[in-house]
Amino acid sequence: MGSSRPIHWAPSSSDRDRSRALSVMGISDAFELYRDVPHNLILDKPPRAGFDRMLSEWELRLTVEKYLSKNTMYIDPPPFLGGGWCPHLVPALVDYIISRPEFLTAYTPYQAEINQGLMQALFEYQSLIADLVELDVVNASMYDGSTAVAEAFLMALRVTKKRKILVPEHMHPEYRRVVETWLYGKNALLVSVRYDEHTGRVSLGDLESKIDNETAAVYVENPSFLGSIEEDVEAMADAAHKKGALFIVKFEPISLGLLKPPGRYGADIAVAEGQPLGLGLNYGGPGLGIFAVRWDRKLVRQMPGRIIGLTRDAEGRRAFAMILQTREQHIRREKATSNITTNEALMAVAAAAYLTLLGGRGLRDLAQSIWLRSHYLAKRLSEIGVEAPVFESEFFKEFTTRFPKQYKAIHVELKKRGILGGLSLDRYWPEKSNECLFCVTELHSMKHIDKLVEAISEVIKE
Amino acid sequence: MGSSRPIHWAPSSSDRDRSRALSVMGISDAFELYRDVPHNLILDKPPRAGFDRMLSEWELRLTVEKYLSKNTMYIDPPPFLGGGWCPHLVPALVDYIISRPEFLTAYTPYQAEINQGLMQALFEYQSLIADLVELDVVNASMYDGSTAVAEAFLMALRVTKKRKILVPEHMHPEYRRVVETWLYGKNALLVSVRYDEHTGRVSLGDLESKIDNETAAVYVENPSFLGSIEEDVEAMADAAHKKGALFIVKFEPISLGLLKPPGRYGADIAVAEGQPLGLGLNYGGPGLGIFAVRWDRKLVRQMPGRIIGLTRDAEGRRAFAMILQTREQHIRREKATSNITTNEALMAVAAAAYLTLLGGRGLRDLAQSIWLRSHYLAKRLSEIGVEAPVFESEFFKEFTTRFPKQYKAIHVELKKRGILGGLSLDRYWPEKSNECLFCVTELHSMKHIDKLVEAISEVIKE
Amino acid sequence: MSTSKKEWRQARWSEPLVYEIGDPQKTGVILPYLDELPKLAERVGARPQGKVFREDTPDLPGLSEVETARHFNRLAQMSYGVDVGPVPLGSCTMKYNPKIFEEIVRDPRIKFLHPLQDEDTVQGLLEMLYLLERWLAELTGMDRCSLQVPAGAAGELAGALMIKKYHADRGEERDEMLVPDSAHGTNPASAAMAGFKVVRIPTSSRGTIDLEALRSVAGPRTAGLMLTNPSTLGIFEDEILEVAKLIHDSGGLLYYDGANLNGIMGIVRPGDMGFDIVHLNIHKTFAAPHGGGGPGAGVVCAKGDLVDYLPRPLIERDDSRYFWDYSCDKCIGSMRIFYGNIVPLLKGFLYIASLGGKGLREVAIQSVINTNYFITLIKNTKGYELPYDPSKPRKHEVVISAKPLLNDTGVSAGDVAKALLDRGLHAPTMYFPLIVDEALMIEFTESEPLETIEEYAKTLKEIAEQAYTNPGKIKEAPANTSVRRVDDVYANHPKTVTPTYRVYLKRLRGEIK
Amino acid sequence: MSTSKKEWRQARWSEPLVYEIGDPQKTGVILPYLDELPKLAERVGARPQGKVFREDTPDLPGLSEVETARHFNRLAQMSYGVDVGPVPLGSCTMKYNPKIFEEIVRDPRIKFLHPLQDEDTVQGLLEMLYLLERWLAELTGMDRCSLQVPAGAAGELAGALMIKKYHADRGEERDEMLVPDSAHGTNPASAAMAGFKVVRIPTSSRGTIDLEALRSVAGPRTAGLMLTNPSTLGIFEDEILEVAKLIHDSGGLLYYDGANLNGIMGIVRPGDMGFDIVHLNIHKTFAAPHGGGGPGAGVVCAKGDLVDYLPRPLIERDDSRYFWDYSCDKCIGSMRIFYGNIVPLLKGFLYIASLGGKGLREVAIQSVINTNYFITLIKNTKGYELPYDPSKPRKHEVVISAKPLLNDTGVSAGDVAKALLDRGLHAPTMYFPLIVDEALMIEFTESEPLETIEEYAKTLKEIAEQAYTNPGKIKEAPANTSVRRVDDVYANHPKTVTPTYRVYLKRLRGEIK
Ligand SMILES: Cc1ncc(COP(=O)(O)O)c(C=O)c1O
Ligand SMILES: Cc1ncc(COP(=O)(O)O)c(C=O)c1O
Repeated sequence: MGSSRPIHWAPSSSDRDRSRALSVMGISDAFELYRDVPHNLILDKPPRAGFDRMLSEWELRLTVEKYLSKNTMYIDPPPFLGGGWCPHLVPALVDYIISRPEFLTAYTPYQAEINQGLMQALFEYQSLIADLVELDVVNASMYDGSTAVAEAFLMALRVTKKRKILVPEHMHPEYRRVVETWLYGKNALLVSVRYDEHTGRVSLGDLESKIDNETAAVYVENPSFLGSIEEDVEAMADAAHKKGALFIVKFEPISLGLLKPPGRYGADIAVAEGQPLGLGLNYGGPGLGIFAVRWDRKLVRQMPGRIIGLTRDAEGRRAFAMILQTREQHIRREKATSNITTNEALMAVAAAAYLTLLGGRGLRDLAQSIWLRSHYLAKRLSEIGVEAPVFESEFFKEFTTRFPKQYKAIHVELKKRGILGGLSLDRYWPEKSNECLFCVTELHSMKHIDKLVEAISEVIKE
Repeated sequence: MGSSRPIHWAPSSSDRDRSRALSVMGISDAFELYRDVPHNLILDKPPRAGFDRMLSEWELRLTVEKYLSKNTMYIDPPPFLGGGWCPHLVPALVDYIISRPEFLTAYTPYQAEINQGLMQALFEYQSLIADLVELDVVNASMYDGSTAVAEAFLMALRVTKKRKILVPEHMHPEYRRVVETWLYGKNALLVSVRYDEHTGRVSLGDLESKIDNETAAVYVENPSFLGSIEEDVEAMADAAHKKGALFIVKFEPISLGLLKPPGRYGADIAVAEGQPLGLGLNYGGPGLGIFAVRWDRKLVRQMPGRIIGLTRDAEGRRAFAMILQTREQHIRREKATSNITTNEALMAVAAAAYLTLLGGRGLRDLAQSIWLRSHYLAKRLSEIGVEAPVFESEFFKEFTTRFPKQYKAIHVELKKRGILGGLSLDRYWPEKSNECLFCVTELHSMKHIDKLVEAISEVIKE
Repeated sequence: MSTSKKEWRQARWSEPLVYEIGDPQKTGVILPYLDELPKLAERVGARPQGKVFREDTPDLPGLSEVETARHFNRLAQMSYGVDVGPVPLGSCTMKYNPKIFEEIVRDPRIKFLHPLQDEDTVQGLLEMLYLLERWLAELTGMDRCSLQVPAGAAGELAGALMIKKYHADRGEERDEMLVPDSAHGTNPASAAMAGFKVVRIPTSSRGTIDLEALRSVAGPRTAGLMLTNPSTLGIFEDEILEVAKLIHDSGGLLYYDGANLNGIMGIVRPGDMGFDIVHLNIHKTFAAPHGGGGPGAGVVCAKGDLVDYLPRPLIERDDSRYFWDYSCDKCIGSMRIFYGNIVPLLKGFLYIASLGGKGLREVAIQSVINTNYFITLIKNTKGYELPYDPSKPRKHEVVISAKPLLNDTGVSAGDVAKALLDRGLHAPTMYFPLIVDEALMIEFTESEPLETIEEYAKTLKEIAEQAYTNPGKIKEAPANTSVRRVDDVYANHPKTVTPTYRVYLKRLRGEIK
Repeated sequence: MSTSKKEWRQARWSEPLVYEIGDPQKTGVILPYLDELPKLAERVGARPQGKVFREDTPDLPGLSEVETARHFNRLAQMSYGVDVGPVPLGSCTMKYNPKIFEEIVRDPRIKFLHPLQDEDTVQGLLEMLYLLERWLAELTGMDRCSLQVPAGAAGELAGALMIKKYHADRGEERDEMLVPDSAHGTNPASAAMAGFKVVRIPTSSRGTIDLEALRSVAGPRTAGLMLTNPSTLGIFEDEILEVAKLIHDSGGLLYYDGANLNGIMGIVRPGDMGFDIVHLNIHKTFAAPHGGGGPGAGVVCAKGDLVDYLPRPLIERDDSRYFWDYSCDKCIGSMRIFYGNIVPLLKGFLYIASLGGKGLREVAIQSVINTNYFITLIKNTKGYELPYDPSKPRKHEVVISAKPLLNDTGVSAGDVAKALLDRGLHAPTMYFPLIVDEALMIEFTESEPLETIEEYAKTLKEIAEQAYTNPGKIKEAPANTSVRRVDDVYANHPKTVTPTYRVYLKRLRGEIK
């Protein structure tokens, strides 16, 4: 045991330091510190993990290079893949800010006085999101959009003490799966509300027919998974509130540059995936679960997650503190509003930096740019005879497209041309095998879009 | 002029801010601020620079990607190219440290009180180098190894008020060219000293025969450009000192893990290229000119460059300050010891961090690893019948190899096999077209070396 | 000239909120391809319309790039992480985060991969994840792992749901989850979220789970036991095999909270102890940084029949390729979208790749040496005591009590924490586990050098000494941090609680009372 | 609850020197392929031998990775750059350094290129350098540029040598270099290094070069004139065409110190003004960061016959490829090895690529607006005055004088500087140019927002007010920086001057007096 030089990142593991420490402790072998561990449990040799030896930085770099070279990165053009996770701008400054060692290597700021900067950044995140959605209370993050929805549902069950939740039948299928998982332990009931085949919007009639006094919440995605922007949101909110149910809206953060914020049309809880706010793709993680709630004691007391608040120090200076901790697991244990502790704080800082860089007008410009580009693609596709969008309704960055033949085959052809096309909808609905979901963002130039359209027009002619 | 949104990194160039500023100034057009510029000098349109439009971050990234994809990077195996600039380990921590914004975006610390951290880092650099070379005074950096040599020569001329400098005939050819350029304005004379054809070492006899009372300095490279480690350095120092000349040694910093430091064998000035100390390749720049001098009033007063010293603040705390500034151009103008101001401070910080990470024993281990690997390559080459090394003398990481045929043709074949071979010596000496300089470092594994040797043995058989 | 006493003070910037310096018309980013907009507008023809579109611009303050950089840099200087000094928060495993990992995961061939892109285009990434999964299974003694869970608590929830579904599938009604009183708060919270009744198990005077008490509650309603070993006291459960047998015999399952693996990693495996399900925290044991609270990454692993219940997808390979296996016969579903927190997961991959099995074992040993070295230095210090059998070696961490100090001087564990901050050292975890009065829970991990541990012990000693001579001074700490002691009452009082700037303004305007 | 007066104090760590915490046996890096060493030793057989090999280990303190990270992070917190606040050092052009550039130049396809690798393997890099050279030639109105010079001063030396060789090649003996008294110290220093006698030209009361004085010295010994336009006073030399004619008529050449280009870039070109040789500072005008003193990057450009004299190699292209042209018929040689400081040069490339010609022009205009906006705010502030024709607009920078303040209150420009530090703002350049008493030379560049300029002007005003009421307080500044006023006398006194720790120890041991 031990070696003449210390191992990586364990500075006192050298022979010299080890024996110094052991002699101070008055023992001769570090294994004496395991004397209380049943002998038969101790492995007789180290586990088979890693590459059977230690790798230096350089060796690690070369090793990883071998794996990375097997990945194909699409940047020019960027992927047209939708599914609630699209390529977006990550300003270099955002990465720079979240690389600051004082943020990156900090723990949850349990010691307020020494972590005021981090706390101010998180307070600013909460504040910016609050103004974005126009709801007063925001927590310091959930894991991602899907768990934010699950937590919102759990919260609705707690607040209303009812068990039924209405969800769109075309709810994001991966979100639905997550929500079902999280609700498994609770005796909850998810009821699907139909969508209008023409508009792709939630059918208000069906919703009203299904809502009842057992309903804890009405949940809507705006835009929907298939791309449609909902119109009757106020009516839905009314319908929910009339029955004592909460109205939960999942939004797309950048879209609020153009769309009314959920707080304006009656949302009690608004949730979102924060990935578009400067987080990057990263093969799907980390994300950022945005979670905002109306200012209402009853609601706030049932919120999950950490919240940073404004306060003062002993000399009257402005200061920040973790607030309402009596909701949390480390105090309330089995009665906590959630089990979450490690969250996505650094991603919240990234989102705060991103929103600060954009400003309100920048966000509006960005939303407009995305709206125009996605509509440009739809228009060009319909010009070559492809059904795009499938639904007669407004859309923002993602939209459903229907082809004369199986989309998967088209996708393969596009890939041969260096293009990562849309998301084949048969991933979730086998009957939708001719359809895909495209996502177009500010990163797609007209040339990129033209290139996609030309490739498609070639491929469908074949 | 102006635009509704600000341009990149000029936050107040938006229409709104511009007109606010102009109205405070009481003018209506920013061009009034150029009213004193002769009209006929003002360009009627913007110059043709860049890509005729502004590029966003994303567009810049895609643009650069096109250029970068045309470069071939050799990492596995790394280049075997010598020439005084070899691939070496750049610990990630070193890059991280010099990315700290407080260091990266600081100016020369003219305001000591607000830049103590930067100054301490530079003081530590000076101190570490001083202990490495065993000379007492080190400046905060020269541009690179070659200009450090040039400045050393200029300093020798000032100190001795003589004009002749002895240099090895096989002095690094690029260094020689630089030195000749810098000395052009001074009436100096470079005299070449022959090297022994067997050992590749400077001929002590020839040196002694050429040194005279007009000699300002004797300069030696250890190891030499062709790889030989000098043995008779003490004798050279004596010879120089006897004639009142300075003894100037160019060393390789990592080699001092194994070799005696220049301060121990009589060097008055020791210079080096600091690139091996964690700076990376970067296609040749930035480098780090290391410059160390013996503790001698007369010498120190003639030193070029910035020096940070230890002092105290008004309350007696330890503090750092720029010292001996009366040598420098901003005070002494045409009587300054050098014109240098912007130097390579951040690279000095990198070198300090690198040396701190290694420690004395780490440096010795590193030097040993390099010594073994370069000797392994030489041995394997001689096993396949290649003359390696050409000289009968000790070498460290670079050594000269002679092939039975033109090296250039071999090089091309190696490149086809994904190997960047040695430096063809006909770049500098047409008659040495069968020879090349290999460099082997800690980054070359036995497998890398074996791969090179196998490729060479294939190629020379062809 | 250059001797000076050790002084510390944190930067203080009284940095305004972005609201106080920003402006919705300001922006720090140039959007891509803005010059195309007029042409696009022309080609598209239409404009956004409908009643859900807004006319106004969002009221969000913007700043230029330079102002944004400065704002956050100044905030950073008022923060503190492992890269600034030791953060020996017990239970949190605040290791040093190697810089090489940060550099590698910034590669665009990771950053720019879409989660839904075709598997044949991400084989390299999948291979790394596959290896990671294999290694973690080996380290825990489990058969398979799911990389999905974004943190430890989510792993616990997954585990609790797996236990629930396992029993349900077998038609058994088991609604009680046993949780020791020393457990981390996430354990009971997770069990409750999964719909279990939480049954609290006391800790024996030996600092281990009370086997008798356990025996008295284990039975037909027992769904399982959630346990961490070593416990949050840093004490190894030496009767773990008996515990496992007892629970299994009663028909329950064993869940392992892996947050405390660091001291035994590569030496003892939860699987060998009898655990059926395990979660690990990549951001603790495997050196991914905490990021001021997250993102972390978890994994949840299972053995035998329980593998079927793991959240999907699992990483798989066949002869020619790596792929995500979504097949789910009995599985609980998915804990989040996609596959997991890839970036921290990859840091875990890099950590294990760097160290190998042997290195990981050395890490464990060193972390235990560090804990016990500290105990040796601090023990017999007036004011502190080591509750529960002091003769037992601790593992990854140790919990000391400042109860004597409180009794003697009125200085509490919380005050000691603030006094540490005042000396440039981060405080330990306070008041946890709940079974120790005035608890200070200290975990150095293997990454603190002996010198830091010595300094920390010395400082704790000095603080205790000061408490005996001048307790008032400590009650006033901290003075050297960017603000002085923060007012928690004001922060939480219904009349003043202010979670966002929006609420702050409403309060100013009298719209909220 | 949340109003608080603006407070600032810098972090203070009293961080030990690495010597006081390190140890030669400690190390923070694992060397590559260490496990091969025994095998290598066996295969090689021999050991290093000879009298120049040492037996001992270098006496250099080592630290672990975590300790090294903390050490430098703490030092960083005690430093100050543009990313922390404004650094309006006149003549230094301290712009914001865009983060995207830093990210891009870290690409391994730049970092890992060897300077001597075959040109066909670096065509992409060469293409970028080629474009950069073309753009800079266009911006300066020159024909060709050499990217070789590592900084501005090296560009000046190159220029001076070119002038020297040019005259020598024509058999002319011209040994006088004319340099205005307002010039940067590097100008006369460079001229002297090239072997010239420096002839000082006074500044007229208009703040421009004294044409009469110039006329009186220009003649057959005149090798050239080194000039920056706008001058270091920020004033445009409006008689530049007359100046150029005068020098050219006398047979001399004109050298342009490009450090002050920022305010006229894209609007007026040195080439059109009559300059023959120009240097530019990529780290000033083109936004490469200063790095605490360097590395910077320079270029030196020339027109007409002078192109032949530029240091080699030059970047060239033919039909199929880019390459380095070493051909040197009359050239002065090389200013350094290889091709230049590639990393900062590429940042210059990225800067120009981002902005384009139109954007660069806007940068210039904005920098001039910022200067004159500041002048408007500060003028009529008691204590300061604007020397030389106040009616003239300044360009990239302005020099004000604190002479009235000194006379009235005893508070000097240097004291004002320290008082600025005390308020969290970096001081301007002090006591330069030498022709202005109590000079404060202020350059905001285009990257400071109006708000920062307003704060700066307001703070200068407050300092002046305090000087009139309580000058002693200002003489004591700074108190809020990590140390108080630094003792320069002690630092430089022969009995105490200490350039390295080695000397410090020798002093302690009495080996040096
Ligand atoms: C013992 C223990 N269990 C569980 C957790 C929860 O893990 P996470 O924070 O990753 O959700 C933690 C840490 O917070 C812990 O210390
Ligand atoms: C006017 C002027 N000329 C020349 C220089 C020298 O440039 P560098 O510092 O790049 O050597 C500077 C800056 O220091 C300067 O301000």
